[in-house]
Amino acid sequence: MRLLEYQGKELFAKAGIPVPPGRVAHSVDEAVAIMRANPAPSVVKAQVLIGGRGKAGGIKFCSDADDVVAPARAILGMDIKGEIARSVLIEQRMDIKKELYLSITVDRASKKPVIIASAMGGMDIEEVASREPSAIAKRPIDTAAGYWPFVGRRIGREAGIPIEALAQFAAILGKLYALFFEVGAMLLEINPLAITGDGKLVASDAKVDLDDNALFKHPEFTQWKTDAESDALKARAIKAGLGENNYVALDGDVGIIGNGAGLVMGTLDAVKSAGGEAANFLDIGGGAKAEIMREAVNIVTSNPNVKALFINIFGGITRGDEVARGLITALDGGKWSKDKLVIRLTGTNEREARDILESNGIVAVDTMNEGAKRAVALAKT
Amino acid sequence: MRLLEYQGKELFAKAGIPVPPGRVAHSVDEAVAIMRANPAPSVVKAQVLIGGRGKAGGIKFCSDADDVVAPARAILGMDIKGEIARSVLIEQRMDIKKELYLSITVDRASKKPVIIASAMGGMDIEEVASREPSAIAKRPIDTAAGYWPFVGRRIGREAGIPIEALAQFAAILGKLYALFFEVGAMLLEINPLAITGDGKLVASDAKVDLDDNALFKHPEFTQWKTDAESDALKARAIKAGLGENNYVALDGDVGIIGNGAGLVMGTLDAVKSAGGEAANFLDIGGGAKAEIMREAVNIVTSNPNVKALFINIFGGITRGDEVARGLITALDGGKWSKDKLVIRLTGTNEREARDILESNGIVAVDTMNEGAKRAVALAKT
Amino acid sequence: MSIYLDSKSVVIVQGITGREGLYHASRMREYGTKVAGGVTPGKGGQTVDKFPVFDTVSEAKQQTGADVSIIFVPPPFAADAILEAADAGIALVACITEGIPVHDMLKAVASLPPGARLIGPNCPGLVSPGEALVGIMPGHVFSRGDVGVVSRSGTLTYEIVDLLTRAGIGQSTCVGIGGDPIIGTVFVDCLRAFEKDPATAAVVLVGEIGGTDEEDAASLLTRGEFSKPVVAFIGGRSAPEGKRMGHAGAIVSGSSGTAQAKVAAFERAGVKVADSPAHIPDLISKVLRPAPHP
Amino acid sequence: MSIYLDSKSVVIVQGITGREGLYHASRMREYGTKVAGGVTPGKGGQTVDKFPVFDTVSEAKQQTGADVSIIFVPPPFAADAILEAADAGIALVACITEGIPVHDMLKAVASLPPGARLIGPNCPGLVSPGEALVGIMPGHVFSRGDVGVVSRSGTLTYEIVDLLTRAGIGQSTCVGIGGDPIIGTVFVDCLRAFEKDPATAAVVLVGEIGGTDEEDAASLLTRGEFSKPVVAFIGGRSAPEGKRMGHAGAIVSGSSGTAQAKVAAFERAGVKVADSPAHIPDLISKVLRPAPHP
Repeated sequence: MRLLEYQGKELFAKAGIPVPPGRVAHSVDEAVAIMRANPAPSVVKAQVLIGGRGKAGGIKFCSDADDVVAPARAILGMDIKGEIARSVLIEQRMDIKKELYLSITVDRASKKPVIIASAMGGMDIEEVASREPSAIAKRPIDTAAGYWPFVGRRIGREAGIPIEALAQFAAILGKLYALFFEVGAMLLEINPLAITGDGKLVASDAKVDLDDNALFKHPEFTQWKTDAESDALKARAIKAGLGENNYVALDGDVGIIGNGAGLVMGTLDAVKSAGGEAANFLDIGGGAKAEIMREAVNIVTSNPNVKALFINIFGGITRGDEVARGLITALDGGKWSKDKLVIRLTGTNEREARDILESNGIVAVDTMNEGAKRAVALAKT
Repeated sequence: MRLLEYQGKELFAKAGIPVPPGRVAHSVDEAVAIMRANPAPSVVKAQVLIGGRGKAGGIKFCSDADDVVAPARAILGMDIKGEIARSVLIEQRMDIKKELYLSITVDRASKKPVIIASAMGGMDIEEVASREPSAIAKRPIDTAAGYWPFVGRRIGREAGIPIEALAQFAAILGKLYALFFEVGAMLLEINPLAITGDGKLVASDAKVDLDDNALFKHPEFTQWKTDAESDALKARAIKAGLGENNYVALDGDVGIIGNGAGLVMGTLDAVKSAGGEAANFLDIGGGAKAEIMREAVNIVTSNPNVKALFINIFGGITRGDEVARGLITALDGGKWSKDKLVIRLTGTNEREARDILESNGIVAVDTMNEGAKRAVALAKT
Repeated sequence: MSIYLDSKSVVIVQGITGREGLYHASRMREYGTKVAGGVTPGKGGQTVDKFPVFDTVSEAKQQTGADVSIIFVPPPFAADAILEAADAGIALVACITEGIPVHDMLKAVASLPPGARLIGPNCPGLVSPGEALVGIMPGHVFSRGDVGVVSRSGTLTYEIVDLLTRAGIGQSTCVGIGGDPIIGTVFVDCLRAFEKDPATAAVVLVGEIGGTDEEDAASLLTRGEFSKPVVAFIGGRSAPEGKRMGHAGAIVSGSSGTAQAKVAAFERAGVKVADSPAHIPDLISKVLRPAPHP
Repeated sequence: MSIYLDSKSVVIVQGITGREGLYHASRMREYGTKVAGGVTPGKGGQTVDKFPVFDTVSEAKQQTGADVSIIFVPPPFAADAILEAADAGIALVACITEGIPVHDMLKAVASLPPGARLIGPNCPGLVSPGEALVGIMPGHVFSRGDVGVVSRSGTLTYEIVDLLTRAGIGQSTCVGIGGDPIIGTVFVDCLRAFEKDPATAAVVLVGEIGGTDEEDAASLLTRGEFSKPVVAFIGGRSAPEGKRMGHAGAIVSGSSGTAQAKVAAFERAGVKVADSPAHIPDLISKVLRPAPHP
């Protein structure tokens, strides 16, 4: 679960990491009230999860309550690369002398948290990494030893952080480290970590990615769930008993249902190879019953972009007859027609499944690639 | 810093460890109010740090507000092995079916925290250890790995904790472990950890020893300092810039001042060998100035039990002339007479020191053993 | 022959009194695996479907001589179960559970004793066809042979194995290493084991987007530390940036973890990369029985 | 010869810009110790009393070749300073600071890399007379010779060393291991080092109440792992239960840590235990130059 900037900054502030004074507004009226209460030169920032909001016009400036109306009106509701800005963060402008970079992330290769720091902040860290790799300090953390300030000072020195900012840098890193473990984060990133005119370090932005699997330990974050995650179909899949990652929304017009993430990914690739694009996908998991299959069809086809539905099942633990029965029930009661459907189904109880399908006028295709081609053709008609 | 039972239980409760419902009273009126608010069969327990309060009459029972007057009056102000009970904990009586033992302590030999558990609770664990060592499970904790419930289940099995209580036991141990690190404890002990009639585990007593050196991380505990620690002279030593352990009150009649803990301990032993007992001691530390020495004399002699003062200084970094000057200032302005004083002083600037002392009519003795003998004789006159 | 698991392996099931645990315990026994019993704290002494139940792994190990454990306990308790097994001296631990917090796994992996091998979590387990199956894989698709299979996926692996079996290509051992970001055994570990296994002649490697596990495997090959032919398939070539594609670990972050980078790394290492699972049997036949030079 | 420290040791002072740090840096240099400079984060580039100051230990080590560090930083930062030194590859770290939280030391000791030796904390340091002094000990009381001294105390040690020196008995190395509950180097470590040191003929061990460090040393002797004569003194025989006698670690808890138990353990191991520091020179003379059999 990714957090919006203002949510991440709220976490930072609680953890003792300095952030600029600011408040979130969901409407122009709220924005005006905020500026009236605190009329100071401010920045109005679109709260979206996608990067590049600045270039898209999602960051504007204002100095008083009258002045905030136009930027707030322009940004609220703005579509930034497909994501709607539902709120703006109104923050006091800071006098920034230098921009640093600091993050902690889960490093899969070393199986450890890794700290990344650079004195070249404010731009994409991957860009810095490719342009000037020596400007980046990277150090995996031995979770057994935990964080010690000397580690922060050493990383800071390696990253070229100015000496006079080193103690503050090490202290902020210590707090970021504690927060990382406290919330079970996948990523905590401060970019830029600003050095202000009076030599203070302040988190000018906040990027927080939490582990969905750990949210049960943090019921306090569920309040942010709706704000950060507005996909009703995903919520429905979770309600049906499926996992956080089982339903994924995409941009094309072919709906996909499969069993197992790897198989579904392979199916997506096959659709792409056949010249199509998936609209979404749903992994029904292992050993799914007819009821789950019925709901899966309803969820995937609720996406108005879906023009064709491709079901690809390899029956291991999952029984083909259960899948077939669930599909028929969904077609019977629902709005989806078998004419906009391609199914490929093999493995356990394939014979019984084919019988059920054929008695309902559906003929399954034999291979994944064949199914993908037909589904793409169907979506184009 | 040792906590009183009610303070320890307050920590336990905050950490999620079950404790019986109870409240502390500092007067009979408070005790009556507590019982009036909650008239139930209760136990009235003297809040002292010393063990063996039960045998000393410090634990009594009552069932309502009238009934609490006599026990509260009897216990409040009671002298239990030299410690005055200034408060009582009034707790609901529990239906106890079985008593377990559980503790976490800093193990010096392994340099790790160690968990000790036993199904034979309610008695002194050292007694269990000598009578039935197999009834005790002891396991050092790898701080790197941290606590995992399986460790608790395994220790519980080894200690003979009943199977049906094992999950609760492992959960309580997990909370105790977290608390241990959170507060920087030297010892957390639950003895007994009671199994009630309805199968619940409850901490029936609480023994908490916090690390004095870590109290700066926990300003919240200073509120308890006065209650648990009522030694004004120790407070004065700390105010003079000395450490937590520099002043120690004892039971005899010879006051001792020295430089360095080991030398002071050796001096105490020499006094004991000479047939005397120390009243208290104060370690002035390394490199003390005249001002500290002056205050040291005033602190040690403020104890009314002190009949003779023995000062034993080995001048390494500490300069003998500073010590002599401080002593003379203290004698000049204060109430202590040079006739009740023995000083042995050797090492750095010994010559200058002896000159200062002799010009004030004081002759230093040559060895520690000789000084100890004289001081003991002086105390007996 | 095989890696990690063979016909002598004795297996216990952690979480055997749960629905999933008991179902798969029975299926593994049907396959021929020596399933000696299971563990559920507080239920020691019971018997479920003729499997004895123990309170702790250490008791189960003592009484059954088990050297392998498979874990079906719910996510909040799974990391604890992994470490309990390792601490008790179990040499091979396969964790099926999906949805374990990543930080639980960071701690568990850091605390694993040197002698313990963890497969997974969020994995289908492993099978040495004809010898033993430890996992949730459908036993009937496997056949004995000399191709090792290692995969981050479940059903896609069954599909590929099914294609191999139908093409008459049997398997030595198939390992599903799991789809989570932090897993115990990675491609490189399996390749090292396959290198030492005389019964394995070639390997099918099924990767997917996210992380650098495939790139690490490719550099093992580039360094000449793996000498047998490898055929690879990478899932998720059409995945957009920033979306977890079903597996928690299958995510492209910025420009890292892309299928393109993985395919390129393998191709540089001389590995044939299949465009579609359907092409794998053909590619593996070619590397196993290369066409004679004309 | 000596243990841990000799005339080639190059020393840096962590916390050199503090009052204590600078005072003792100068005293150590006066004694003849090679003090190459010091470390205070944020003050790199300065010079104090001709000592160069560095921002990090790793820079100080690189530029001076130091292999020993002595720590004078305040308690809240001392464990961090210990680990910084060890992490930078310093082989011998003596921590003088008193009052470090015990949990800080639990963590620091658990995180020390294998190659690093920590003396203390809450210790007076160590001295190899005539070669080098790293600590706060008064250099003039020591004299070169063949008796090793290891002690949990500071001033009591100076007193004992002074008595030895006056009796014409010189020392190989004197180590103050410190008075805290959790310390880096214990009696057993020092005995093992003295055993290997050809220049050490006998050892004076100064223990005190609390813990089982003395008992552990006694069992090393009982097991025959230390072959040289030992004379011991135990402070705190008159200490009541439950009071910290000046040192945080000097406490009798229940029936454990008593002086009586320690004296008994040493006597069982054949060690002469002195009743008073004054008797030590006499006892050590006897073990070094035993009276001929009549």
